[in-house]
Amino acid sequence: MTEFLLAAAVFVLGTVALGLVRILRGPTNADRMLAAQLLGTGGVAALLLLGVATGTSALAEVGLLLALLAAFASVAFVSGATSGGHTTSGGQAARGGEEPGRDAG
Amino acid sequence: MLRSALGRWALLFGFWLLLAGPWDGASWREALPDLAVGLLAGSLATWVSLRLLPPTPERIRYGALLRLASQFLGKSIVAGFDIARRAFDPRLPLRPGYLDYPVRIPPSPDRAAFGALTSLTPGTLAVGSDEKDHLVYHCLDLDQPNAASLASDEALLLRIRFADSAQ
Amino acid sequence: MSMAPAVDAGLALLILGLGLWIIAARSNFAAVVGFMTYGLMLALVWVRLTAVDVAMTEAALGAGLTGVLLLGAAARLPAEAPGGGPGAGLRVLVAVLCVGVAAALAGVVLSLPEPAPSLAPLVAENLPPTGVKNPVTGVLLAHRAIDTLLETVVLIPALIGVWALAADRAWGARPGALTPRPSSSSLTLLAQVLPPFGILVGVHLVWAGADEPGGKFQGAAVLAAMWVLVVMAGLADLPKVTNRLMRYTLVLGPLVFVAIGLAGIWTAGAFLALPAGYAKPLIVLIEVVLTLSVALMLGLLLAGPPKERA
Amino acid sequence: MSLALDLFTIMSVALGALFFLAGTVGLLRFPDTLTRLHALTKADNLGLGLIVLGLLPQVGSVVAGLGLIAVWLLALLAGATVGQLLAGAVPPSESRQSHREGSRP
Amino acid sequence: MSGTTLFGLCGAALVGLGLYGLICHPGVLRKILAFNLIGSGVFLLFGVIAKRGGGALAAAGAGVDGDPVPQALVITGLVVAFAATAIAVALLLRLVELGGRDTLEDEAPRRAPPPPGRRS
Amino acid sequence: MSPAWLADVLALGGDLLVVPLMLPVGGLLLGLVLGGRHLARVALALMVLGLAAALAVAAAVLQAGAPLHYELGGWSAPLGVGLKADGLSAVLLLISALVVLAVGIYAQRPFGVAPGTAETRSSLAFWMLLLGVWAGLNTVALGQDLFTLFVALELLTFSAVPLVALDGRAETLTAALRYLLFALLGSVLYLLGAVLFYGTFGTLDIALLATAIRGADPLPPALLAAASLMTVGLLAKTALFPLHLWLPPAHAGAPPAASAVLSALVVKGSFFLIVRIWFDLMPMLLTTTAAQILGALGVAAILYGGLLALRQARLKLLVAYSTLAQLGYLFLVFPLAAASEAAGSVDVLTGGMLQLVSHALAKAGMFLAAGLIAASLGQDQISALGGIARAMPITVLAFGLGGLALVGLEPSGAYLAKSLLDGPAAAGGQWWWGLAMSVGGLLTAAYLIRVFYHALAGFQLPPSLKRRPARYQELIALALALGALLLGLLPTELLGLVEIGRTGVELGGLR
Repeated sequence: MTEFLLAAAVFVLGTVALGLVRILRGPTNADRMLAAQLLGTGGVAALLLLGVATGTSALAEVGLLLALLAAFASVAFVSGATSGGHTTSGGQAARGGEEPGRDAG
Repeated sequence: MLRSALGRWALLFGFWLLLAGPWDGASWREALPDLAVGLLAGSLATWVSLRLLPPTPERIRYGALLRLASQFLGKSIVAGFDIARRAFDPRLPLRPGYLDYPVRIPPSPDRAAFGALTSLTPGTLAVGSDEKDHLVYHCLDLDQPNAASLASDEALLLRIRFADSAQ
Repeated sequence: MSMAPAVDAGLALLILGLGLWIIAARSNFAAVVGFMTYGLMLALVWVRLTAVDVAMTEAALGAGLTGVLLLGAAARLPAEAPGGGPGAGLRVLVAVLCVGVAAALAGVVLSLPEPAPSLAPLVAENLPPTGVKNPVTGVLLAHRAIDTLLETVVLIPALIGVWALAADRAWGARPGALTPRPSSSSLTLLAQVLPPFGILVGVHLVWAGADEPGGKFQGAAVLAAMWVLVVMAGLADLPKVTNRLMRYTLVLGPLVFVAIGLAGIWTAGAFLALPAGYAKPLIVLIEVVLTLSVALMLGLLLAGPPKERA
Repeated sequence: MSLALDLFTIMSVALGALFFLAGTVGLLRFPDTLTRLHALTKADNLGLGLIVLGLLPQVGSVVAGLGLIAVWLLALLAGATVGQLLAGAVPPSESRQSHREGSRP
Repeated sequence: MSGTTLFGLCGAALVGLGLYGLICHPGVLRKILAFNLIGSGVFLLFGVIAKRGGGALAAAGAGVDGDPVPQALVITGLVVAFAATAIAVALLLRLVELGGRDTLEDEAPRRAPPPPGRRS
Repeated sequence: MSPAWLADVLALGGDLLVVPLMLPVGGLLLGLVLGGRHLARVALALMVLGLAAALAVAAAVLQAGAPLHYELGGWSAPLGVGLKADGLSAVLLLISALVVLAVGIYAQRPFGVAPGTAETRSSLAFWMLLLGVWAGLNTVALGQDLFTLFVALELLTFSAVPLVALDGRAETLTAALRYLLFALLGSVLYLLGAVLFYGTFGTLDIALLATAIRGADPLPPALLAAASLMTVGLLAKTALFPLHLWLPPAHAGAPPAASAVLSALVVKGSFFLIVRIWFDLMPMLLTTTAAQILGALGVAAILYGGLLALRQARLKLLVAYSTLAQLGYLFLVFPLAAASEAAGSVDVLTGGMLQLVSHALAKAGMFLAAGLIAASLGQDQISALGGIARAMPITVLAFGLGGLALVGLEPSGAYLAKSLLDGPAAAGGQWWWGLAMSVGGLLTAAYLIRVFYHALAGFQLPPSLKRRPARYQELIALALALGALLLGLLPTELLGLVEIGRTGVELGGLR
């Protein structure tokens, strides 16, 4: 069973790695942030799998911490994006403009 | 006021018990300090909760709440499958667009909760509120009966608190 | 075939890839988001290294609070990193140097003595007198108490340094880096619902930290995050920098620590020594008061220098 | 009994991992920020839920299991609100316009 | 090679990587990030040393398998690194607010800045 | 001879070391709560107490003739953290207390809070940060554990960097930011070295590590890596020649009281640790080329700093570049100690510490004087100093005496230091180090003469002063400079303080 759980953790980590492409490519900062959020959930899942597989104590606490702080980080992003950064929002609008061309039909 | 304070305290204390797990300990005496700290921490958390989110005078119908919870659990599972289906489909069947939903819940934490919950249901994502009485939704597939689904969810939510306005 | 090496290899690859991205990314923001993810993955590595206490600290401080701090900075700076820097030739030279350093370190890692020298047996032997069961807490608050004390003291000049960046006339105003976002109902909801649970998690980490993984720094980081969340949602104001109560709270923890330490000269024969039999309650007391002070300091460090509101 | 539980774990965890893959694929394939946000709020939370469900029989005590569920609930709460928050941070004018164009049949 | 050694090598590589970024990156924010990268590489090395030195406590039933001294020091180090980052970020933001640039290059750039368009 | 209470104090032994460690820390904690008008007074009172404590520690060390040891928390070394006060520590404690007290008196005016006003930004920040610097220095002086010393270094950095940026102009912010990045790189490299030491020997205690290193055969490769990483890191913090870029703008841009502390003390903190590492931790490595490299860098710093000081148009920048050059002298200690026999190596170290003290006093005085001149004139262009010697004779005298002490004229500490260093240089056949010192002295004289040429010119026509400096401020600067100039008159028994706790025999034995 341990091996299976570890394999599942590897698999989830693999999807996380795949998701990194979205952080690399953007194109908008919101995309990057949501990718990070997604990876956060994946990280929590991998953590729980690893923890149960190796019998680590207090893994739920670490998971709780990660979940709490991932939410907190997104809030910080939204606050920063809408209040402080004149340059950021401008950049976003300009770069987001690349998107419609690839829209689905 | 007192009722909802007690309710929250019970909920938060329950969460503490989850975290601390005092009944895992060897003996009753060892668990005692844990419980005492839990009572204190729970009270502190309740106080903060009451400060941040003052309770409203209406009473909560727990039956409706339970039904709502179970329904959203089911819907969020369906939502997951829905995403998976669309993501794996080579044709990428999406018809995204916006939906202005005339919301009946007055602006309040309840409405925010409605937005959050409906973001977990298949195909809809609350984006913001355009005017006073509209919530803007982003939909994955405009061909789905999104508005109807939202309306039924809303009715369910309204029943928790406003018994009269439910159909 | 065992899966454990695959997990380690995957994590190592992820970490290295993210590190590369943090250095190579063009936009500041992309680098910062990469850093937050990197912190998350590091927390997993710490779990693999069976250092759960560190994993918690990394998740809370390394990824969480540091990430938020940098995110705020990235939002206020031009999106693209400025051009320039050393010329190509110099870059190659630096790269060679850095590869050399890394290679030398790698060589050192491979040549570390076997069996590894360790203080673990000594800690195990000397843990009972402290009364705590978590050896990391024992080391932090008994065996190496001076480091912990100095390190909370270090936060005070750091905070003063941040405050000192205010304009002269803004002195006495509230910290200004966390501007509340106007009227977002979902943010408000999150800031109304999450903090009570966060408080319980924080208190639990501190309380359980004596015997299980956890402790004041982790707990304080969670409490600070919840406080800042409430502030960002506009549900509470930060205290003014001249606020008395805040200042008392800031120094309460270290002051109690120093007082107990000094009392130790008479009661237990040395500065920072804990009298036999009272060690555990004193450690818990120190942890609790330090948590308050450290949480406040971490939150204020995030909140930046005081600023006049328009 | 133990075999059945193990089987349950394997099924549930595997399914959960699959949802993580779905979320990542959605993150990469979906055409714009808002549709990707759907993937964030829905697929990964289900994946985490299933993995938690699958791990329940493997942890020693009831409390540890309840702790895992708490992690999931917290992630669910965070996911729901953060999805909305990030959606609010996407510049409305530009993205909405792109959609109106994009959603023309 | 054991996973622990692997993480040790990883830490060494991170130090090198961060060092390069700290020296070569013109942007201050990126220098701060690079500093954090070096820091985490150092902590990782310390963690590897802690893991190698473990074992005795696990036998004693303390539930932690590793040398707790480096672990405690890493926790201390993480807090100090956070404080350092906070000071650096505050300085940088104040500098930009006062009209300075987000780089420490001398005012006359040695090379012409790259054109604002794309360079991929 | 000594009164009973003094005997009592000395009998405290190791407990005595807690006082200098906790006095500034207590100041930091109380100061934040007090704030406002009281802070300046309370800080000053603490500084007086701190000087007394430093004197007591020095007296105790002298009386015992051996280092004082202390085990914090009652835990002994590999697990716990120890304190030690040997001669070197006592000297650093004393000079820190002295300069901090002088600066504390001087700063009562610029950083006091007028009656009736609430707390101001700069006053709170200045006093707190000054206390922070002092706390860091005292910990550096007493710490015996590599990680505790790391925290002390960070305490020093976090306090010193904001001091640079205290006046809040974009220019000084840039200087502070550059300083911070150098300092952080330095700390993290130092920490990396400490980590490698722990991984190899399983302890962070300096004495235990020294024993382990002495017993190691062959030397493990990690040792070399750790030593070089730590040294490079500390060099970046000390601003030795190729890593000096941050220093001149930072020291010149800070308020005078802050510059004085930065130049006189803060850079010495990291130098002190280099000495600790090389002389206490691994003296056998001193005989390698590493010591020669350090010396060569020192010579480069002497020449480079001196030449750039000559070219500066602003007085404070000139003083800052002069610091660069003077730091170079300190590093000659390493090759000279390596070249000399056991007894000579102790002489060399005494010379080095004397140079450290002399420079600290002289440079603090000069920065304070330069600050008074700049404040009075509204600017500090050297070419516009005409007649200043007539308008502010005491200040210019202080600057001049400080300069003479730097050049190394007869009774000065620098003179004595150079004569202590010259002997081993000649004896070891390494005359070039002595030559470098002489050239450095000439350069120092040259840039000082340039200042005096302008300051004494236009004697008939005193410039209009924007504001007069307070007399006591001028006297403080003068006292510091005089101290540096008369340091050479110290009785030899006091010079012997540095030797306490030295084990010169080992060095010789390993050669």
